[in-house]
Amino acid sequence: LKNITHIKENEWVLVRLPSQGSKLVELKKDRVVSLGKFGNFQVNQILGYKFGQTFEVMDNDNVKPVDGRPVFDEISASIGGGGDDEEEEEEEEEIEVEQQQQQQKQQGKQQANENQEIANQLQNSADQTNKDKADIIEKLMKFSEDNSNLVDLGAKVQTLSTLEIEAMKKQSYSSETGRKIIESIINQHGNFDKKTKYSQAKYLRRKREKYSRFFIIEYISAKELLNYYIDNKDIRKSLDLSEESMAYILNLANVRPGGRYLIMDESLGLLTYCMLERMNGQGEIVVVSENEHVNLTALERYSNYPPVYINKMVKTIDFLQFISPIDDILASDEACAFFKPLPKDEVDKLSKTKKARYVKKFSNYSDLIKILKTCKSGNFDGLILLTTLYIPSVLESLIGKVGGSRSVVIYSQFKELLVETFHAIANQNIPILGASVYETRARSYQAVPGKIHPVMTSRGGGGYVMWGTRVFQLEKVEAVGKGNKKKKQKMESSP
Amino acid sequence: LKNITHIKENEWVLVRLPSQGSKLVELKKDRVVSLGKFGNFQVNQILGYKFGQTFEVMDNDNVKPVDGRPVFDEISASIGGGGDDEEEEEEEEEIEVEQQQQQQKQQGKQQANENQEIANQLQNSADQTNKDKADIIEKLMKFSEDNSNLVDLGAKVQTLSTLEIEAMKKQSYSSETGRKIIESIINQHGNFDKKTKYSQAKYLRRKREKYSRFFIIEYISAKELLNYYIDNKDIRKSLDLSEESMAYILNLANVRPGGRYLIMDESLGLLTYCMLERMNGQGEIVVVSENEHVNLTALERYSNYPPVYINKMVKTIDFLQFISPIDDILASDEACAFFKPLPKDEVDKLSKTKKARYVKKFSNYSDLIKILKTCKSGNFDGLILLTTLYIPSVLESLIGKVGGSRSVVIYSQFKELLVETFHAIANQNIPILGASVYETRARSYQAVPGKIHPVMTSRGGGGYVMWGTRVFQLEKVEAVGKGNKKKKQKMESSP
Amino acid sequence: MSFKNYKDFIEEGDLVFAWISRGMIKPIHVDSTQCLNTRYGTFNHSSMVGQRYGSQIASKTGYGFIYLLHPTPELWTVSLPHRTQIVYSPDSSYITQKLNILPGSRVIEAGTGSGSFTHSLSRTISDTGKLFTYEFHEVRYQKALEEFQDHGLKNLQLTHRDVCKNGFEIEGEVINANAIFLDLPAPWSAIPNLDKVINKGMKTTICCFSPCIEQVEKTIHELHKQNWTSIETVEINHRKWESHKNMVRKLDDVIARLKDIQQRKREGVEKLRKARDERLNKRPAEEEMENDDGEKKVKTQNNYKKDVNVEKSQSFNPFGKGLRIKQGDPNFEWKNVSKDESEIKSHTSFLTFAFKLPEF
Amino acid sequence: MSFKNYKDFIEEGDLVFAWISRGMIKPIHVDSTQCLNTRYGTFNHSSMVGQRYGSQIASKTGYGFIYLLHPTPELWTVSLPHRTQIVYSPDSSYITQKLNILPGSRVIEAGTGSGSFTHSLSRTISDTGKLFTYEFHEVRYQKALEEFQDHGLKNLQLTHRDVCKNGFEIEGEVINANAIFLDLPAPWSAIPNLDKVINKGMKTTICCFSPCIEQVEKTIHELHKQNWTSIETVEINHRKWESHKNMVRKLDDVIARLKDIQQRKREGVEKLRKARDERLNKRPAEEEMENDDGEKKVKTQNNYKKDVNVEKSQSFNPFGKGLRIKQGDPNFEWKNVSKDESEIKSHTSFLTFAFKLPEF
Repeated sequence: LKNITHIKENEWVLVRLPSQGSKLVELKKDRVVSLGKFGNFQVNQILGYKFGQTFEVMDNDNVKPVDGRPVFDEISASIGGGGDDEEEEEEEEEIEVEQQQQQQKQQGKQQANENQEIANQLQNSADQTNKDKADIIEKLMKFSEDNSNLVDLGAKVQTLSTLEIEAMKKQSYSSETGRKIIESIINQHGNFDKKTKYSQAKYLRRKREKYSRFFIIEYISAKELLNYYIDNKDIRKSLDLSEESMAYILNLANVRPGGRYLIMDESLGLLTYCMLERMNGQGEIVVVSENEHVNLTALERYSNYPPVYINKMVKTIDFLQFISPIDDILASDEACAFFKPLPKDEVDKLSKTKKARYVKKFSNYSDLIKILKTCKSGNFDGLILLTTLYIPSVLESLIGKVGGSRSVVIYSQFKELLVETFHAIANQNIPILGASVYETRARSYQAVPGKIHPVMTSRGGGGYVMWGTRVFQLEKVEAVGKGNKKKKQKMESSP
Repeated sequence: LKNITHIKENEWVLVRLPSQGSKLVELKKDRVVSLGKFGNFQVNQILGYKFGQTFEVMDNDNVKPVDGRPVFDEISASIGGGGDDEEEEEEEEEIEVEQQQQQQKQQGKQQANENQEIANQLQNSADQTNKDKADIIEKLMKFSEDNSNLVDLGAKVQTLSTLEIEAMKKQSYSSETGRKIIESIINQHGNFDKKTKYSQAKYLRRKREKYSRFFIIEYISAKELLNYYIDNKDIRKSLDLSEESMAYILNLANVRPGGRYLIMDESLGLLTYCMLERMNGQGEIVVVSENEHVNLTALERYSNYPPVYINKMVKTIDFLQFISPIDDILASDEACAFFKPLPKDEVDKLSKTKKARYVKKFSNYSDLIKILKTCKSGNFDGLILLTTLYIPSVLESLIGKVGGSRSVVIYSQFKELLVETFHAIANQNIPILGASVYETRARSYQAVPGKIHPVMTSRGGGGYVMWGTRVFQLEKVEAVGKGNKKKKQKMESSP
Repeated sequence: MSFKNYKDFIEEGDLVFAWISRGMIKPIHVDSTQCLNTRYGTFNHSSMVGQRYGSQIASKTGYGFIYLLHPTPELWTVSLPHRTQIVYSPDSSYITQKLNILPGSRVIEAGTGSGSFTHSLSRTISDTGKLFTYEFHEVRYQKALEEFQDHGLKNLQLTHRDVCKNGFEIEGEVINANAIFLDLPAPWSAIPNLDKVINKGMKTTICCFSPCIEQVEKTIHELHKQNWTSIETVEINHRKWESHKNMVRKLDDVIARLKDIQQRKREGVEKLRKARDERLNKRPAEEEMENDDGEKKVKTQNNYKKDVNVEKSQSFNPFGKGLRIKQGDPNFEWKNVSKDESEIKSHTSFLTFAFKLPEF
Repeated sequence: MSFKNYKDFIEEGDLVFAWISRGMIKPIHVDSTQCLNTRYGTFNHSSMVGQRYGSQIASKTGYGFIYLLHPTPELWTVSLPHRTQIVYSPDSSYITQKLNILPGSRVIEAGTGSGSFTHSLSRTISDTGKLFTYEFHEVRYQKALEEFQDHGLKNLQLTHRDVCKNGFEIEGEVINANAIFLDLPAPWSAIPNLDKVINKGMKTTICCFSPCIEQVEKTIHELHKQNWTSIETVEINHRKWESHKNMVRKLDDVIARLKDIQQRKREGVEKLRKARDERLNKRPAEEEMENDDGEKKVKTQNNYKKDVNVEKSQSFNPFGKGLRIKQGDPNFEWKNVSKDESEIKSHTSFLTFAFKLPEF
């Protein structure tokens, strides 16, 4: 479809930061992009490189492309490499750090404010003497060789060294700032947890990630955009949909080039974007919605698909249009209510302005008729529901438009609503076969040899998926007599 | 309470078999116990040994105590010991075996019948020649050094060698039978999966477990009995309750010596048995039930607690008795309806038979009164519900009898029913604070160094636990005015 | 062919998935001379021709029913006999997503195994992509070769090869893979062979699929050594839920039932008392005897119980005790509940992902 | 003391758990000179004395409320600040069950850590049992020592010791343990020291608690070497669910709403048309101009939209869009649903169990 190997201007890209966070950025030519504490860069300097390229921020918003694997990763790997010799080391430290982090996370803004206050104090008071520094060092020294004397001071230490780092940042903004800061941390904490090599490395990695001035430019694939939304936006707006649930939906629904899919997408267009990638410009997606206008913000804003492409592949329609006879819609719809197609010779007679107006109206009008005809003829290659509407009522209305033996895939944030749907299918005889509810969750591991374990905390939620097949039930089954009726009931209850 | 270190006559014990199955057996003196294909043993020969002792079945139902760790375990450990050198070996074999097993399990009876047929054929046809054996060996040889030539013949091989083993069993029943069978398997399959050492070991362990004639005698603790029921009985009868859910319930409900607990137990008495162990003869358990007679079969039959002990600790009462005024019950209850306590001098005047009859009736009568008074006075130290009744209606009736700040722990097979209960607590203002629903599941690993992974299949279900605290809500809260009402609503909705 | 695009009507020679019951799907080739035998009856293939895909059809006797489904990679995976090496949909879908496999992708798969993932990959990469799949096990290779031809999977090339020893190169082909899936006992020994066949012009992604944690450890070491980055290990936890209805049994009914039993008992006791009084009036001596005679007493009790049993059928029975109640019977109140499988797949494999950056 | 038996009324000096909100429980010692400050207001300790345990009390201003709870090991675990080494109830309860820890058990725990499991064990073994708990970290040891005294845990002995180096023996004590819990960075180095302190007359059970799989591996090797049998490794997967209500939004209402919007629009368009017609009649030239002028056109549309907005407040609004609806508002239909935590504890540690047989 399009060349996605090189960084191009006027496109949105994902900037991956050393903090493991990321940012969406539009590459307007000649502009400077700010990465906050990681510095700024000039857009022109990154154009033409391949996606996946690592850059280092230098002075004056200049960047330097970096060869080889990303610098953040190198550090994590170096820990991995040393894992084997550390048999005797203490594990406790690690857990302490993780739990402190958790605590900090929970304390959230409160602590952030406190830190800010301390920082302000430090900056404002001009008579800040070296005595304070000595205090800091003394406190750090308490983390001496034997961690059986370790005082639970972790958070305080971090706070204090942050202050120092802020000061250093002020001192110099050379391209080497990040590196210097990290070296300085290493030197200053030389005595800190001598025995807990692993903790030390982990601590340094965090610091390094935080203060190094590297970034990576990635193409915003549907997958990347989904993860960006999960990590950075209010996931309730995308119905709490996890990457693994999305992946499962796409495969179960047999999404592929040339397919025609009927969907509801309340994930801000993330589902539609994922489907478009899998369809590669062939086939069509009809998005039915409870509103006149479907919210596909994520797709429309960040996907780099031009509007004309999206309009070709994605047709939107509201439920009223979907269920009404075509004539009713044409009579009532805003776009067509006052429009009557004219014979060609009459069109030719129109003035230039009037003709342009007519052509536009005609285009809207014929688009709408096309969508309506598509919907009325039905035989879609799959039904995917990602909606907060009451599913049984939606299913009843849409199932008739789905082709035989095609997949019906329904996502919900809540298992209870899918269970309810199952019973509705059985009770209301909705022709869907074998509907079961599935939950699929990816569990991450700390992939450090010698220290492998599932991560201690992870995101909850992620949703549930119901999968069934659209079928045609025999009408005559009902009338085969008592013995058969029993069998028939059995079959009815088995889906 | 009792000496549980040594094997004693007239008690029920758990016999752990090499197949990893187990059996409940009552040790009647002078009897012979049959362990099916693992042989028989004389009860007298195992009495007096310590629980946990391994025995080997010899000729003529004799047993020999075996020193050291159980023989089955030795095998599994030997695999573990060799795990590290097996870097280059193929993993596939293992998965194949596991999947075949699964398949066999699913094919269930069907295959068992087929096997039986083959076995019959083999036994019935007298002209069974050595040609068949040659066939077998040839087929086995296909499992040659390089498993890239491995044909999916696993099941067949197993079938065939089983036949041979049956033949060997017929030949000799010496004490060495098991060992000989296994040696024979090793010899015969010498060429089988040369490269897949691990699979070989695993295969042999299975065979060895199957044909070795060892067993272990274990004390039937509540834990063992629970697991026995889970593995061997219809788990629906104990509401699908897993060991981990049971453990969680016992701790959350703060079960300990001296506590007084109000419970519903529809787990055949498994809950009550677990609680009794934790209470060590102090305190009491009142079991409320929907029926006149509570089914505590598991406890009463296998626990080795004498009835008098159980009767002292466990009081049973039906819901009608529980909710009715004492006088109504005494007037209507079968045990008391026609009973009037007599003054002592009148009792003395009774004939011997009449007096005995009177004493028994009086005892029943005073027992009932005691239970009723216990229930009426309430202030129980915990409420545990393990019931199929509609929980909100039960809660409303029982919560008033629970002491302040005591735990309320409710088990259900279905999360949906606990969610329903949560909403009932909020809507009907049932005084329970902080009720949440928990799911706790133990995930087993194959604990073989070099081959560690979570087991491929495990039991589903296990249930859900709701935990909250009985509180006393302020009555006046309702009347503090508009601003406060809002706050109050917030507090109400927060539990 | 049938796997590639949906068609609406069944024709002679089509591959059809006969849905016999939950968990039992049988792939058949429609051949009008044949019939399908199931526990629900016999179905002539000839009766399938001309039916719409998705149709329910009746057996020859009219008593049993099956559905005729269109092949899809996901149904194929479900229908596979439990052969070796099946990568199930929860894993395969996640791997596809994480490796960013899309139409046009060039993918390496080793080993092919049961071919279940191969079907899924072939669908996703579509005609514009290409899949190179390798199997070193001769029998599995032959089986897969047949199946792929049979199913019309044309965008792939199956090679009989030990990729650990002999690498991935194929004569006359520039593989240029941008996504790699290794389901091998020792993926670390195949990883060094990848550099020759990956597309160096773009980000390349890899997934290694290993059941044991020790394999993961070795894989991570090797990936790092071979300059793969952003190494991540996950496992997919998957559960399947079936929906049920659970009877609502309220306390009011429990109490009403207990009262009913009491009432019946009292009536029974009254009857017994009357009977006793009558007997007492007639034969007081015998009565005394009876009390000392355990066996007779038991007998009396049994008689009494029998009475109760007789009356049970007319007793108040709010929950249909002893009767066969169908889930959802409208005479009772029900709550919707869900239940997972009695045996769950608690582990498949660990998935270790990494990527390799394009050349600078 | 307060942890041991339930009491009903709060007295001066009691340890009380102030339940401030979900997930926020604060242990306090009742001291009538003190008060408790929370985000829900200030509570005088003096107002707590004489209250029943479990009571809800109002703040000084009467606006906020808290509950006064009785200490239990489980609430203590929940109330613990996120210090190091907390063994949470799902793990601790399972370990207790698997190790068959009961009243009278003699138990070894190393290390003590936060003391959360210590409280739970102390409760379960009761007065007839004894717990030997070891902590090598000086600060944690001191903290635990204070806490256990404060909480009246008398059936245990806390020792400041590195059990890996210096073993478990205690002068003047026959430990005779029958259950052992090792929560140490390197349990394998402590295992050989156990033989001297276990009860050889009965089956002894052990649990080693390690976060990393490599620790499990070493532990299994050492357990086997030291003649422990029936080695099993498990992990506890735990999830917590909160209950919610989800609004039922049926299609009928959706369609009614869309019709309503259409109707309003049509009326709006009619108005516009009338206005336009009036304008056309008056100023036809200007109208033409307007069509070429993008900006003016937009303005017209904005005006039109504004009209619609004005009318929105009276429009058909079946789901309370734009309004603040409380979950469960009786004006709407709801379904009961459940939701797990937004952040879950996805791993604590692996638990490796084994037992040692009594001497022959």
